[in-house]
Amino acid sequence: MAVIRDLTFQGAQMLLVLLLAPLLTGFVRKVKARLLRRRGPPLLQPYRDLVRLMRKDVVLADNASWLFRVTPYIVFAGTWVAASLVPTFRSGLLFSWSADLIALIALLGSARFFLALAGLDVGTSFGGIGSSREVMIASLAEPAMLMIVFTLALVAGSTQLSTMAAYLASGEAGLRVSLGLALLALIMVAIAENARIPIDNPATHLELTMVHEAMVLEYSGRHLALIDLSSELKLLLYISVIGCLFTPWGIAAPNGGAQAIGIGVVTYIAKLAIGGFLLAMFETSIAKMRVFRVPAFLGAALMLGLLATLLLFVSRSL
Amino acid sequence: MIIDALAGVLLIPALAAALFAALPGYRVTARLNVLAALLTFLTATSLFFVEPKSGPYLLVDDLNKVFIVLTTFVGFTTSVFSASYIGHEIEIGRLTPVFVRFYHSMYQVLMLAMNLALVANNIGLMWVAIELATLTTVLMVGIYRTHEALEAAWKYFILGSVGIALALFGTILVYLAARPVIGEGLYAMVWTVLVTRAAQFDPALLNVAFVFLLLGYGTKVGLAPLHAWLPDAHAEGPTPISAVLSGLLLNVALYALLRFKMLLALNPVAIAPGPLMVTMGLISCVFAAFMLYRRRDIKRMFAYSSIEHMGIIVFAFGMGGPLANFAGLLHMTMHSLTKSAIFYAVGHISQVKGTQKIADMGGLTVTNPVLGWSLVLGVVAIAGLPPLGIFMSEFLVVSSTFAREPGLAIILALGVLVGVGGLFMRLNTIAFGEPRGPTARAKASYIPMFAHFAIVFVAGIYMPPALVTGFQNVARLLG
Amino acid sequence: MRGLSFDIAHMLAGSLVLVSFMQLYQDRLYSLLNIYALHALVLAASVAWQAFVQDAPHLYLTAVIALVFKAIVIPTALHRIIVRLGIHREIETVVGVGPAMLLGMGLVALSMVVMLRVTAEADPLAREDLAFALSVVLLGLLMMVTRRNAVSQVVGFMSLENGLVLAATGAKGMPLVVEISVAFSVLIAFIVIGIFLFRIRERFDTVDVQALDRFRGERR
Amino acid sequence: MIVAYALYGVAALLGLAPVAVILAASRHASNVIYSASLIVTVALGVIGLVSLSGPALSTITLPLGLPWLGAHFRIDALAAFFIVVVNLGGAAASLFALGYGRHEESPQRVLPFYPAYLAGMNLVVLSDDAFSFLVSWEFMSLTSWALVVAHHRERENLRAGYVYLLMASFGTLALLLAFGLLVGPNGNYTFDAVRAAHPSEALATLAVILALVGAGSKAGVVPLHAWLPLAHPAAPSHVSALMSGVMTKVAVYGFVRIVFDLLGTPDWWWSMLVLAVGGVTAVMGVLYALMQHDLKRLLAYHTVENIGIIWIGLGLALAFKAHGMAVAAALALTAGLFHVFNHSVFKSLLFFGAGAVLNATGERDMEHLGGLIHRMPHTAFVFLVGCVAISALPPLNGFVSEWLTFQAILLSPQLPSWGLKILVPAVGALLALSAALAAACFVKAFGVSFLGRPRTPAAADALETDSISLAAMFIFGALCLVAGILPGIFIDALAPVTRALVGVSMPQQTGLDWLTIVPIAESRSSYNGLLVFIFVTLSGSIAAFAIHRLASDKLRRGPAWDCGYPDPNPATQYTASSFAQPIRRVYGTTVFRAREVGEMPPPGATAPARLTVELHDLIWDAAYAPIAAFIGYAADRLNVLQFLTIRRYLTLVFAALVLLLMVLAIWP
Repeated sequence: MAVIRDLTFQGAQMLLVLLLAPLLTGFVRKVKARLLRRRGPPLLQPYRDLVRLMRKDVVLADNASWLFRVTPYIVFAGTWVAASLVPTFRSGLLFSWSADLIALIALLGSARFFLALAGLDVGTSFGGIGSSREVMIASLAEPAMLMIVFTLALVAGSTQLSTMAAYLASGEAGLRVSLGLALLALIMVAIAENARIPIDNPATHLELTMVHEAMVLEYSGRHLALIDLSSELKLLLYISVIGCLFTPWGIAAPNGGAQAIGIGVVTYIAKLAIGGFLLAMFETSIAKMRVFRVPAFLGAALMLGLLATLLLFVSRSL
Repeated sequence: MIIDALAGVLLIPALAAALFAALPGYRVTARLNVLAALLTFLTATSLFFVEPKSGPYLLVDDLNKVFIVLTTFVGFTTSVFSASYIGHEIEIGRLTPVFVRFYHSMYQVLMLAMNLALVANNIGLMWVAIELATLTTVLMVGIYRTHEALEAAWKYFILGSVGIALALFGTILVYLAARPVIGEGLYAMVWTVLVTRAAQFDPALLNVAFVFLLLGYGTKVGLAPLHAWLPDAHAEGPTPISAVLSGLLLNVALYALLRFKMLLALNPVAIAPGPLMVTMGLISCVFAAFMLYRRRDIKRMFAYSSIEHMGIIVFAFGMGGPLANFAGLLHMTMHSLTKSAIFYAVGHISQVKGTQKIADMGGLTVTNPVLGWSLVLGVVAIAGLPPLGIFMSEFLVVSSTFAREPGLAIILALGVLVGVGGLFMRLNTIAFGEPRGPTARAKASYIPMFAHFAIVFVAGIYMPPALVTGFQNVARLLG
Repeated sequence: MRGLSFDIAHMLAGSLVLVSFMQLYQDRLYSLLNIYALHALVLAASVAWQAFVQDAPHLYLTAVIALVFKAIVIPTALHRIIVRLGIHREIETVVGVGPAMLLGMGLVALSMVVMLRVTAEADPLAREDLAFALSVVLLGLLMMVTRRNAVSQVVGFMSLENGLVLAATGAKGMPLVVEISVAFSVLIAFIVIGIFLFRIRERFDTVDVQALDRFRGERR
Repeated sequence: MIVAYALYGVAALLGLAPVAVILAASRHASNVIYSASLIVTVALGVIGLVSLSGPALSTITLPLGLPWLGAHFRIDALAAFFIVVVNLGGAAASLFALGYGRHEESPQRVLPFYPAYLAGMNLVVLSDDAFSFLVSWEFMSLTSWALVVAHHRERENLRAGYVYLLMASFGTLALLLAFGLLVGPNGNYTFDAVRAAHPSEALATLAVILALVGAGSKAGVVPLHAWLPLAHPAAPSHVSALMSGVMTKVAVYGFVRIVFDLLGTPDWWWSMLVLAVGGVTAVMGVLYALMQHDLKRLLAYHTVENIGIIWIGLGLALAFKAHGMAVAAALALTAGLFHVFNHSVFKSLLFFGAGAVLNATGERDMEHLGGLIHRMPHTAFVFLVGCVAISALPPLNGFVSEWLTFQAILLSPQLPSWGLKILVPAVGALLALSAALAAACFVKAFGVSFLGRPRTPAAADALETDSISLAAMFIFGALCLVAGILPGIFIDALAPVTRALVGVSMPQQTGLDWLTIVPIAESRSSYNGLLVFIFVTLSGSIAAFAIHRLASDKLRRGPAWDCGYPDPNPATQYTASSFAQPIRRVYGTTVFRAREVGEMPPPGATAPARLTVELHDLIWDAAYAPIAAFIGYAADRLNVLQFLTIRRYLTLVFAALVLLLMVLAIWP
């Protein structure tokens, strides 16, 4: 019985993230437009785009291989699974223990791995630019992310998201310098990973500075839809990770009743909204940076993460 | 009867020498040469079975038994090799039958001299024998009568005679040291007597004597900086002689050195001979290792490697102690076998290629697989890589020294490493790469070479207990 | 008698060292050979005196060998050779005569120091003789080192051998085998050298060792 | 006596060598030899498995080797595990070679040494006294050297062999000195005697350093790695697989044997050394790899990286063991050893793939490849599996062992000593960095050589490799997946080893529900490769099904879009070096002093525009070049002594005499 219940919650979570992701993106776009004094696209525009793309035929480059066609599904599946393992409105999901935070990051890593390969598959110069820059960014972002994980894991004594969230919510952790550093670093990494300004511009084409878009340039139709959907999922994922780790309030306990669940959902959506709003603010208030200043940016994140970990290692011993 | 065996070891070569001087026709002589060497070898092995009894002139004990058997064995295999080698030399007209007659007779004289030096119980007699051996080899080195050969022989002769003189002076000093204790006359020069009374000898005289003996016989051993004759003599003489020089004559001189070392070690007041030998051994090893890098002549290269190994051996004996002495003996045996085998290979190679210049030979494993791979095997063995015999001895030398004198062990080991580098640098050119030079098949008898390699290989994996106990006795004897 | 015999032996040995110095002093091959003859002569005298002192008749034989071979046969033969090779006047030394002399002094001092450490109860006769013999040996070696010319090097070598004979005869009651071997060695040495000189004569126009050294086995 | 059977197997392998020499002429030689060694290695592997599971520790003494000592052999848990690793790799290589070996142009230079090489590696693991250990160790190096110079007509192969042999001898020398220290002058070289010896702290420390140098030089630890990227690619590919996948593991075995087993309780700062070396090795290895465009050399450099990861695991285990934290030590050691196994699997697999490509195209240079996924689909697929595995991405096996290592790192705050407190997080960062860079590197490796458009005719008409080679590759590919989704089995198999070395082992894994692995406690961390795998495949296929059903499944082919600038010339694709350019600019400028010199001719000039990239191998320049220069200098100086005149030689003698006499004169 309990298993059925957990399964339903797990399924609900998966559906929830899937449904919320485009909305979040639409929301961010809308806010950005408003901040620029434009009316901007309607909130539901991303859904429409997805549906439209789904219906279109796929135009495949002549020498695209099977890998090119499989990749969108792999990327989507990886991101989706990752997103559905993050405690959003209710902790202690059925399968949350099957992959801890490190594994989540690694899952996103595999998604990126295949995407980068797909960028090289057709053998165009833009694809090459895209994937080579993508892996360069990732080679800095992933260690930074792992350092952040170390920090949190050392505080919470676990790499399980649920446990971490619970611990941080309990307030035993208290306010720590390293947590602040970790948050900062995490935000920087999130911006980089989601190809937002100032690292990359999601709304651009035909620029030699583009990274993510260049990689997926050859995709069309349903493939493109999946790619877009998974990047939206990724954005959602990062915001909810930040939410559940640094604002761990309102998440329903595993044994919480319907009311707790309701609170959980509401607070979760609120967190997303705030996160999206802040992101939009940030993006509108800053300019895109040159590709080769990105390493400095991410290096800073890595250093912050390492610093946070070191502080913990030292303070733990006192 | 022991006297018979001893006499046989000396008489067979003597008679053979006389006979060969008389006989024309090199083919018969070559066969007889092999026969004589074989007989000598058999006689020598019989020494193991009949309990020896030493007279005032001749002596057989555990120490020189090992040396005699080794000498006669390598002498035998070399005679087999030399038969085919000389045949080729006559075909290409490098040697005339007259010289070959001379050569064979000299070969036996050399055997005689070395055996005599080994069985001599009288330091004077031993000196005479070693000197005889030197003069014979001088003549044989010069036998090709080319400019280089003459120069080598001349160099060898001058340096050798100086060495002889120094050794004689040392011998006289030993006698002078012994005389007050033992009394005038013959017995003041007899080993068996000397060792019993060495403790009372005058230390100062012994010291001076040892210095002269070390330099005198050290010249024959080829220790740096007295080595100068060795590379050229090896390079310019006929290859069988190179094999005998490296495989045997050096050992004989070393044997003399060891005897005197024992003598000095018995005297508490005299300087310890060990440090001197260790120093010269290290110098020779390291120096020769560096010299390997710039060699262009294949025989000269292996001559330098002989210097290196003599350095290691002298080092081991200088360190002393049962383990190091055992290692030294083992190393000496293995080096004799390996190095002579290498020289057999090199002889055939230089005959095939018609040159000794390393630059003019290449890709040997392609053109002459047997010779090429034998050379590779030989170099692997001489470089001290397992599973061949020299690895075991070097292992023992280094590890036993490292426990006592870490610094020295490290220097020695690095020297060996440098030597490995030099050897393989050349081996790459000779054995591998694109073939260069003539690619005729070699008309050669590989048996002696393979026999040596087989022994070295087996010894690296399994040593018969009898041999081990024998070596251990000798090691204990050397103290 | 004892003292006198000692003094005479001492004097002879000392004069041998002196003659070695004279050899070092020579700068002409011809006169060098003469001095070498003198060297051998003195040696013969000292050996004879030793024979008389030790009343060991076999030493007279050695004295005769020294006299005949070293003082007469060899010098004359070498004269012939150098005349035939036409090199009887030139002789190039590496270091000048003066430095050579100084080096010689140092060597003699060294040999004294080394030998006088020998405890005196080994009889003084042998001890003094040894000191002188050692100096003669060293001086002979010095001569071989400081002369470029093959003949003079041979001469140096032979005076070295003379030192050995001096030592051997000084060693009281040393078995005959040694003297014979010494003479024997000199004989062999001379023969072989002769052979070499002839071969060299065939091949080159000079017996200068440097001419031999032109061929290094390995071309640079 | 199970060890006796193992020795029979080794003897059989050794016996194959002369057979190969005899058969050299015949056509069937390679089939005979490789199938025979396949059988024997499989048998040996089974022996290893049996003794790993069953009661281990069986010993035997043969009257060989040092006469008064004899040759001691023994199988314990550690040896058994490594025998499994060695012979698994050996069997796969033999199977692969059954197909691959047909194309060998000079089999008589490979066949005799191949089985001997396998025998040597087995002997190292089996031997139980210092002498047999060193003999087998050097024998292994020697045979592999012969295999490296098998294609001796290319000069660089000879050079590779030369450097390799020297470094190998150097390593053996270091080990010899280490044993000399531990054994002492009495000359009892059995491992039991060494265990009993309990050397003083200073001695033990020196021995550890020597062991680190000796075993490390064979394993390819920076800065002793210089020979590895030269030698491994030079050999025939199945031998490269053995050298990279297996021989480096034998080196790891040597280190573990000496440091964990023979030396007893470690000193805590040994682990500092090991950890630092490991971290540097991991990052440097992958950075070197990123700069390569020779496929096999790139793989060789990745071996260096993975050795670094293994070293980190071992270092952590040492640290925990030194502080008596047995459970954590067990975790770290398991992580390291599990990575040993994993790396041997996927590295062999990748080298097989590289060999197949080399066969099909005759090219090792990635700049001349491309588009092979169309011509060699199976090879491409299984090579991709290897790439994912080595990039430490779930759900394959590479990720599991790195995940375990991370878990071990997360336990390190409990370490009391401060040095480790500072060092371990830094090492963790290096480990993370190397993992990310490895992914980047294999995107490049696979993308440039298998994807895109063929850059040369050779690549354009490559043919799929033979089925036997494919079989070998697919077996290992499957193994990567199994070890990735069911790691519990392998972790439990390692339990006896850790129990033997650090006293305890990780908790039993296979019993847990859903086959999860839980290193310490479920609240702390857990990973379930199986579920993740099922999840991803399910959701992926559901999405595909749904889309194809509900939305369109139509597909049109057309020319590439490429922002409207399609260029038919394959030269406009990204090459390996251009792919690495961003990373080169980020890291290379400091690590390799990388410089890009671009010369652009003025408009109208017919000269082509050039971009030249220059890289410096600083380690080589700093450590190896000076030594070579010194030796050359000394050789030149001393060589003068060959050309002196006789008189000068006499002067030498004279000087020596005078010197010694002076010594006497001043002697007290």
